[in-house]
Amino acid sequence: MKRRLLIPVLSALALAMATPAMAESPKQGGSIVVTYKDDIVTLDPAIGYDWVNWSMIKSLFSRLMDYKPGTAELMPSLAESYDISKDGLTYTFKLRKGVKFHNGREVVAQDVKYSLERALDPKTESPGAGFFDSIAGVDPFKKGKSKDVKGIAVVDPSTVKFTLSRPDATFLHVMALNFASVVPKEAVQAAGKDFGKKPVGSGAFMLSEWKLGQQLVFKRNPDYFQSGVPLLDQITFQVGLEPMTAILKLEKGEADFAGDGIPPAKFLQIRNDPKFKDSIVEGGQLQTGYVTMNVQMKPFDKLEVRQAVNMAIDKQRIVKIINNRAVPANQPLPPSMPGYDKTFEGYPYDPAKAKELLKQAGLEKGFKTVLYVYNVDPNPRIAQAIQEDLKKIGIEVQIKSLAQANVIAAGGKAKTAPMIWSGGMAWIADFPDPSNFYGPILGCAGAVPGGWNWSWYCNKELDARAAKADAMSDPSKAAERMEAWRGIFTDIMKDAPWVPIFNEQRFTMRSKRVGGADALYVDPVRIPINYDHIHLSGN
Amino acid sequence: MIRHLAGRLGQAALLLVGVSFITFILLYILPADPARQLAGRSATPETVETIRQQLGLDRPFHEQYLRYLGNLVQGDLGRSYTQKTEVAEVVAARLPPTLLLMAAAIVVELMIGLTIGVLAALRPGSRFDQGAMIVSFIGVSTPQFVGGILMLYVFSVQLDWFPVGGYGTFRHLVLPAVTLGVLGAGWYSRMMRSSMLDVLARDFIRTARAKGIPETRVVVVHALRNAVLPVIAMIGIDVGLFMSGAVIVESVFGWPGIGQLAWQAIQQVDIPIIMGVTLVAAVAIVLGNLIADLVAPFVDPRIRLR
Amino acid sequence: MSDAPPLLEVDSLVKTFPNRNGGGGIHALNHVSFTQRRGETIGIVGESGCGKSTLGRTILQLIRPTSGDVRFLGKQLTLLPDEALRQMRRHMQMIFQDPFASLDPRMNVATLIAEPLVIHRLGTAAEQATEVARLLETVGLPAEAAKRYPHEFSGGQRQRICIARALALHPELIVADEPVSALDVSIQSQILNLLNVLKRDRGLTYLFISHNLAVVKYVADTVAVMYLGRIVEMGPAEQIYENPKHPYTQSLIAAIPPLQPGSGHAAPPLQGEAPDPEHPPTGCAFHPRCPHAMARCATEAPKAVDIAPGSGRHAVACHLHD
Amino acid sequence: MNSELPIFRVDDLAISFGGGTRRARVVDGVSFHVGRGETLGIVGESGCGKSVTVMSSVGLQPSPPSHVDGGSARLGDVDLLRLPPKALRRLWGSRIGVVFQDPMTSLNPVFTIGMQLREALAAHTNLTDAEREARIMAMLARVGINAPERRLRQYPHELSGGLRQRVLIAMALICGPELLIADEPTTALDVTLQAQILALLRDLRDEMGMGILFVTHDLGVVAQFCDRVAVMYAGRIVESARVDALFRAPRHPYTHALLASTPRLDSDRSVPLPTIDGMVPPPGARGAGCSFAARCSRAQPICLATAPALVAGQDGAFACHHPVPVP
Repeated sequence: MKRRLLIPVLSALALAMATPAMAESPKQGGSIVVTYKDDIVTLDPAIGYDWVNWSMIKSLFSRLMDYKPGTAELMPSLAESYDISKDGLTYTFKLRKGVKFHNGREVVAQDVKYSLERALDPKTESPGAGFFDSIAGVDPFKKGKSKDVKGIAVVDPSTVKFTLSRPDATFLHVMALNFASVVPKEAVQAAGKDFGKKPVGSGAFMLSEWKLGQQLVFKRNPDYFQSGVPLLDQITFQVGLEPMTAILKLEKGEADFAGDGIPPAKFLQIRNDPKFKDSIVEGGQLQTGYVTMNVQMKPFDKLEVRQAVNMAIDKQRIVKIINNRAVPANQPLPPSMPGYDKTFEGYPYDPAKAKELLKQAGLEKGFKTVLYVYNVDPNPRIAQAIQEDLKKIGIEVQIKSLAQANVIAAGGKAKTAPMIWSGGMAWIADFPDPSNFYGPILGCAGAVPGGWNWSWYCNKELDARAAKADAMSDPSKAAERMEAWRGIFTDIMKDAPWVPIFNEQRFTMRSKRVGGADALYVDPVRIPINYDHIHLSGN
Repeated sequence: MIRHLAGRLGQAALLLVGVSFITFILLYILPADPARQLAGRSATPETVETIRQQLGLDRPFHEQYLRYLGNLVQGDLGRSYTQKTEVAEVVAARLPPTLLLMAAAIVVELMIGLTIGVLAALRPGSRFDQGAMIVSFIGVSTPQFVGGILMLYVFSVQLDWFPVGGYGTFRHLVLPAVTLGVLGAGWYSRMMRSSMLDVLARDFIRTARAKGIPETRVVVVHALRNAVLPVIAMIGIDVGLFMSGAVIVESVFGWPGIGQLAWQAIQQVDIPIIMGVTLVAAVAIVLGNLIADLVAPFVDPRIRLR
Repeated sequence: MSDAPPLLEVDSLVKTFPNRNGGGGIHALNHVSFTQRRGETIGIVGESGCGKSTLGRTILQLIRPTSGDVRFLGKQLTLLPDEALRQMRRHMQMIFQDPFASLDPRMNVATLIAEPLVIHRLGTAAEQATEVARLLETVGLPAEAAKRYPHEFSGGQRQRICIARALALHPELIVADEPVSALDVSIQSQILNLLNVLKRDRGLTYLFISHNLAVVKYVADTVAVMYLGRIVEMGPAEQIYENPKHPYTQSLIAAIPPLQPGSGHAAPPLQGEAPDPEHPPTGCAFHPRCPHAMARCATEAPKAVDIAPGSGRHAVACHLHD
Repeated sequence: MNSELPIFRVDDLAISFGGGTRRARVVDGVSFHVGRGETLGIVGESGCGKSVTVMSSVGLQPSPPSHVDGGSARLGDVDLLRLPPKALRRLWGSRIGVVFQDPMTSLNPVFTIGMQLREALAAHTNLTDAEREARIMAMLARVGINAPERRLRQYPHELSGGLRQRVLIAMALICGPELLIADEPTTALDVTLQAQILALLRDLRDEMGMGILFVTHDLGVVAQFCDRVAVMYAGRIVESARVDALFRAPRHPYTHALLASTPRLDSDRSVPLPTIDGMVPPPGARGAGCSFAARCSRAQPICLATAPALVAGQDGAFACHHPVPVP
C-alpha cells in the first residue's frame, strides 16, 4: 500500500553472497551524501513507517533481532541469544552486555519492555502497533484495562521474556521490525512529542544535525557494540531534491546516492547510458502487481470467468509498457519471497482457451465490467493494455481512473469494484515471510469492509492451513512451514481470485566513490540501502 | 494612512478566515482519511477509531473548524499528523528560504523583464522586438520543472558554475531565482512593452519631446515612471504566482522553502500543514498587495492614501 | 399653450454622488425642476461638469436620483419597479456623443437597429427587417448599409445609425447628449437637419444637451442654462439669446467667437473656472465669477423668478432680478 | 503684424503615411509662412492633414509611420526637415514652442508642475537655480497663475483644466520662442475658458512678438484670433487669405460651404442649415482631379480631370477652377 513501508526481501543476488561486507575487510572512514525528495517526517522508531526513514531508523536504533547485511537472514542483535519454548509460546532473550544508548546509559531489559509498551500505547499513535498482537496481554493494555503488557516480563536486567497468546512463527521477524526498536525512557520523556526530531538510540549512527527541509547529518557512533561498524564516519542526507535533480547531482559528484531511485520517465535513457553502467544495481523486491476480481460480484463468481481473464492478459506486453522494470508474475508471492514456487507455471497466455472458458460459463457473447485504477502514470496505461486484451475475448472493460484513496475505498466496500488494478497501491511485505502476503489481502480476515482483500475471496480451508503454518514456530520446522505456504499460494491460484501481473524490480543508483557488495545497495530489509555496511571504494 | 492600513488589515483578517474556511471544507470532503493513514495498514478498526477520536476527527465539521479557528487566533496552527511537530515551527523554519528566493526572483524578473520590455517598446516591430517577444513567450510557457532541470544540466553539470541544488550560499540561490524569475520576466517584458507603447503614445510624451529634452530622458524619466505603474500592481498579484511557482522550483532545486513543504504535505494528506502553508501563502499575498498599495502613491501622486 | 398635460415633469430632482471619502458628496443635480410639452425641444446648456449629462441620465433613470420626481407620460418613473421601467424605456431613448462607442463593432447595422425590436419582442423577423429598411431610409442611409458593420461608416453615418436605432421603438422623447459634438461642421449640419426633420415628421420631443450654444440655438424651442447642478435661467430660445438675464448666460453667449472677423468679444471674457462641485461656493454658486456680484450673492442663494409674468416661461435665478 | 520677413516658411511639403503598398500621401504641396507677431490659422475638418502638416514641419510628427516626401520648412535660414535629430531638439522648446490640444493629458501626471517647467528651461539655458526659479515664477504669473510657489509643488491632477493649459503655455513660452505651434489649444475647453486662453495668447503674442501657427477646426476662433488663414481639404491648402477677406468673400466652394454650414447665433432656424453632402475621400483614393469635386455644387467635368493649382488672387490664393464669385 502507498509509499509507506516497503520492506523488501532478499533478492536472489543477496542470497548468493552472505555477509559480503566482511569479505573485503574495508577500512573505516569518510563520508557520503544521500539525497531524497521528501523531508524526513520523523525518526521516531514507533512512528516512522515510510521507506525513506525506515533504513535511517534502522541505523539509529537497535532491536533484539536483525538481519545479516544484504540478506533476509535473521540474526540476534541487541539480543545475544534467544530461546523458544517447545510449544512456541515463550521467547526468552538474553541481552548483550555493555551496549550503550547514545546518551551513554547502558541498555537494560526494562528498556525493551518500555519501548514495546510505548509502541503499543494508543497515545503514541504507532502505525506498527498491530504487529504485536500475538503477545499476551496486548489487548487489555491497548484498551487501558491493564497498566502494562503482561506478556512482556523483565526477568533480570539482561533477560526479557515474551509470552504469546498463540504460536507465531513470524515473531522473530516482528522483533526485528523498527517498531520494536529499543529507546531510552528518559530521552523520550525529555523530548516529549519531539522525540522524532531528537532521536536517541543505540544504533551504528547518531543524529548530529537536522536543518528542517535541508539536511540531516548522521555521525558514527564510536561506542557501537558491533566492532568495525559502521564503516563511514558521516552520512549527510540532503532532502527536498527532485529525483531528476538528484541524478544530476550524482552525475556531477555532489551526491553519492539518489535515494528515490531513477525517475520512470528517464529510466530507459539512464539505463542505456554507458556513463551510468557501473552505477546501477538491480535487485528484486517483495512486491506483486495484480488485478483483483470480486468473487462476490457477477460474473466473477464463476471460476471459469476468472480463469479466462487470467489467460487473456498478456503480461509480457505490460512489462514492456513499464520499460522492463519488472518480471511477469504467475502467483501471489514475489520470486524473492521464501515460499515462492519456482516450478509453478500458472495460467498461460492463451486467448483462445480463455474464450473457450467464457463459453463454458455461458458468456460466449462476453460481458461488460469496470476496472478501477489509480490515476497516476503508468497505471492508466497498464489498465488500457488490460482493457485491450480483454476486449479480444469479448469482455468490455470500462476504466475508472481515480485518486488513490478513492480506489482503496472502493476496494474495501462490498460489491463495488468488480476489478481493481493494484498498481501504485500494490502490496509490499513488511517483513520477509510469506504469511505477510496472505491474511490481509487474500484471507477471510481481509474480506471485510475497509479491508485490503479486494477480491473478497474467503476460503475457510486455506485459512485453516495458513493458521496451522503460522503456528509452526519451531525453527527446526522452518522448511516444512515454507512447504505449507508454498501449497497455499499455488492452491489459491486454482480459484484464481487474482491475476498476478508482475513483480517490480529495484534499481539503485550510486556514485563511483562508494563501494561494497551490490547486495548492500538492494538490501532486502534496509531500503533503499544498508547505511551501516557501505563504504568508500578504494579504502 | 493609518486608517487605510487598519482597513486593509481588517480585510486581510476576513480574507484569512475565508481562506481557512474554504481550505478546511476542501480537506474535509477529501476522501483520504488521515486517521487511517496514520494508523498504518496493520491497525485494527478500533485503533483507527481511537486515533480519530484523539485528533477530534469524529466531531461534526463546524466543531472541528471552530476549534481550529480558536487555536489559530491564539497563534496555534496545530500539530502535523506525520511529523508530529508544531506546524508553526515547521512553517517558520521554511519561510525564510522562500522569502529569500522570492525576493531574488523578483529582482531577476524585474531586471530582465523591464529591460527587455522597454527596449522592445522603443522599436516596436523590429527584429529585437520580435525576438524578445518570442523569447518572452517561451519563458512564459516553459514548464518550470523542465526549465529548472535544463538550467541545472547546463550551468551546474556541464559548466560547473553552480552547485546542483541545495541551500546556503549565494551560488545556491542563483539558479532557482533565475528559473522562478524567468517565468515572471516573460510576463513583465510583455506587460512592460505594451505599457510602454501605451505611455509613449500619450500626449505628455509629445509635450516632453517638444521641450527639446534628450530622448533618453523622455524615455527613462517621463515614460518609464508611468509605464511602471501597472507593473507595481502586478507585483502584488505576483506573490500568488510565486507561491505556486515555488512548489515546483523548490522541489527541483532542493530549496527548503514552504513550497516544498506544501508539496510533501499534500502527498501525505497532512492537513494541519496544508492549512498552515495555505494561510501563510494567503498572508503573503495580502502583504504583497499591501506593499504594492503602499509603494504606488510614491510613484503615482494621483493615488493618495487616506 | 395647450391644456394637454406635459410629456415630462421634472420636480426638484437631486442627485448626489458620494465622493471618495464616502462622506459629503458631489451635488451633481441640485433641485432641478422643469416641464416639457410634447413636441417641445429643450436645450440644456452649460460648461462641463455643470450636471447637464447627469440630468439626462437621471431623467431616463439610467442613474437613479437621490430625491425628487420625474413624471413621464403620467407615470412617476422614480417609483417604477425595474420591469415596468423597462417597458417605459420604449418611449424614451437616448443618443450619445460618441457614435462609435455606442455601437457594438461585432454586430452589423441591421442587427444593431433591430436589437430594440428584438428585446421588446416586436414583430416577426420579416417585419423587423422591413422596419430596419424603413428606418435606414428615414435617417438617410442606403438600404445596403444594413449588411455592413459600424467600422465601415464615417462618424456622421454612425450617428445616423444611432438615431435609427433610437427611433426603432417610436419613442416619444429622445434625450440627445451632445449628439454632434464629435462631428465635423459639415456633418454636424447634416445631423442637425435630420433631427429637425424627424421632429417635424414624427412629432418627436427632444431634450438636447450641448455645450455649444450656437448648436442649441438651431434646434431648441426652450433653453435651460445650468451652472453647478442648478438651472440658473430657462426660457424661450429667442428670449435667452436676444435678452439673456442671468450674468452667466450673458457671459456664455459673449464667449462664443462670432464668425465675423474684427467684431471682437462684446465683453472681457468671464474670469476663473467653474468651482469644484465638491465644495460649491456659498450663496449663489456663480458669485465668485460674476461681474455684478453683490454682498448678498455670497450668502443667499437666489430663487428662480418668473420674469415674463403670465407666460410662466422665462425664469431666472439671480438677485439682480428678484 | 507684418509678414514681409517670414520667420517660418514651409514650401511644397509632402507627407505620406504607412509603408509598402499601403503608403498613402496625406499632405501634398502645402506651402505657407508665418511672420513675426503674426498668427496663421490652419483650419480644416478632421483628417484634412492640418495637424500632420504643422507637426511634421517642425519635426515633431513621429516617423514612422509618417514620412516627409519632399519640401522644406525653414525657421530663419535653417531647414528643419534636413536637421539631424540632435540639432532639431535644440530648437524645440527654445526657438519653437508647442501647445497641444488636451491640457488634461499633456502634462506628465507623475511629476510636479515645477519639475516639468524647470526641465523645459534647463534643457536650453545655463541659469543658476535662483535665476531659473525667478524666471519660472515670472512666467507663471504672466500666464495668470496665482500663488505660483504653491502650484510648482503641485501635480497636474491637482489643477483645473484651465490652469493646466496655462502651465502648458508657460512651458512653451518660457524660453521665448520665435514660433509658437498651437494645435487646437482650446478645443478641449469650455467656451468661457476658450475666451480666456485666446485672450491670453493674443496678449502674449503682442508682447513677445512670436509668430503663431494656430491649428483649429473652429472657424469662429479663426475669425477672432488669426491674421491670416489657410483652409485645408484632403491634404492640400485649398484657400488662403487674410481673415477679413476670407470671411467676407470666400472664393473656394469648400470654404464657402464650411462657413455656411456652421451654426451661428444669428442663424435662422426655420431654414435648414446648408450641408456638404458626401464624404472626404480617404488618403490613397484621391484621384487626379480636385478632391472636393465630388461634393462640390459648382463642379464641372474639368474639376474631376485636373486638380486646380493654388492661384493668387486679390486678397489671397485659392485652388479652384470655378471659384465662388465675389459678392
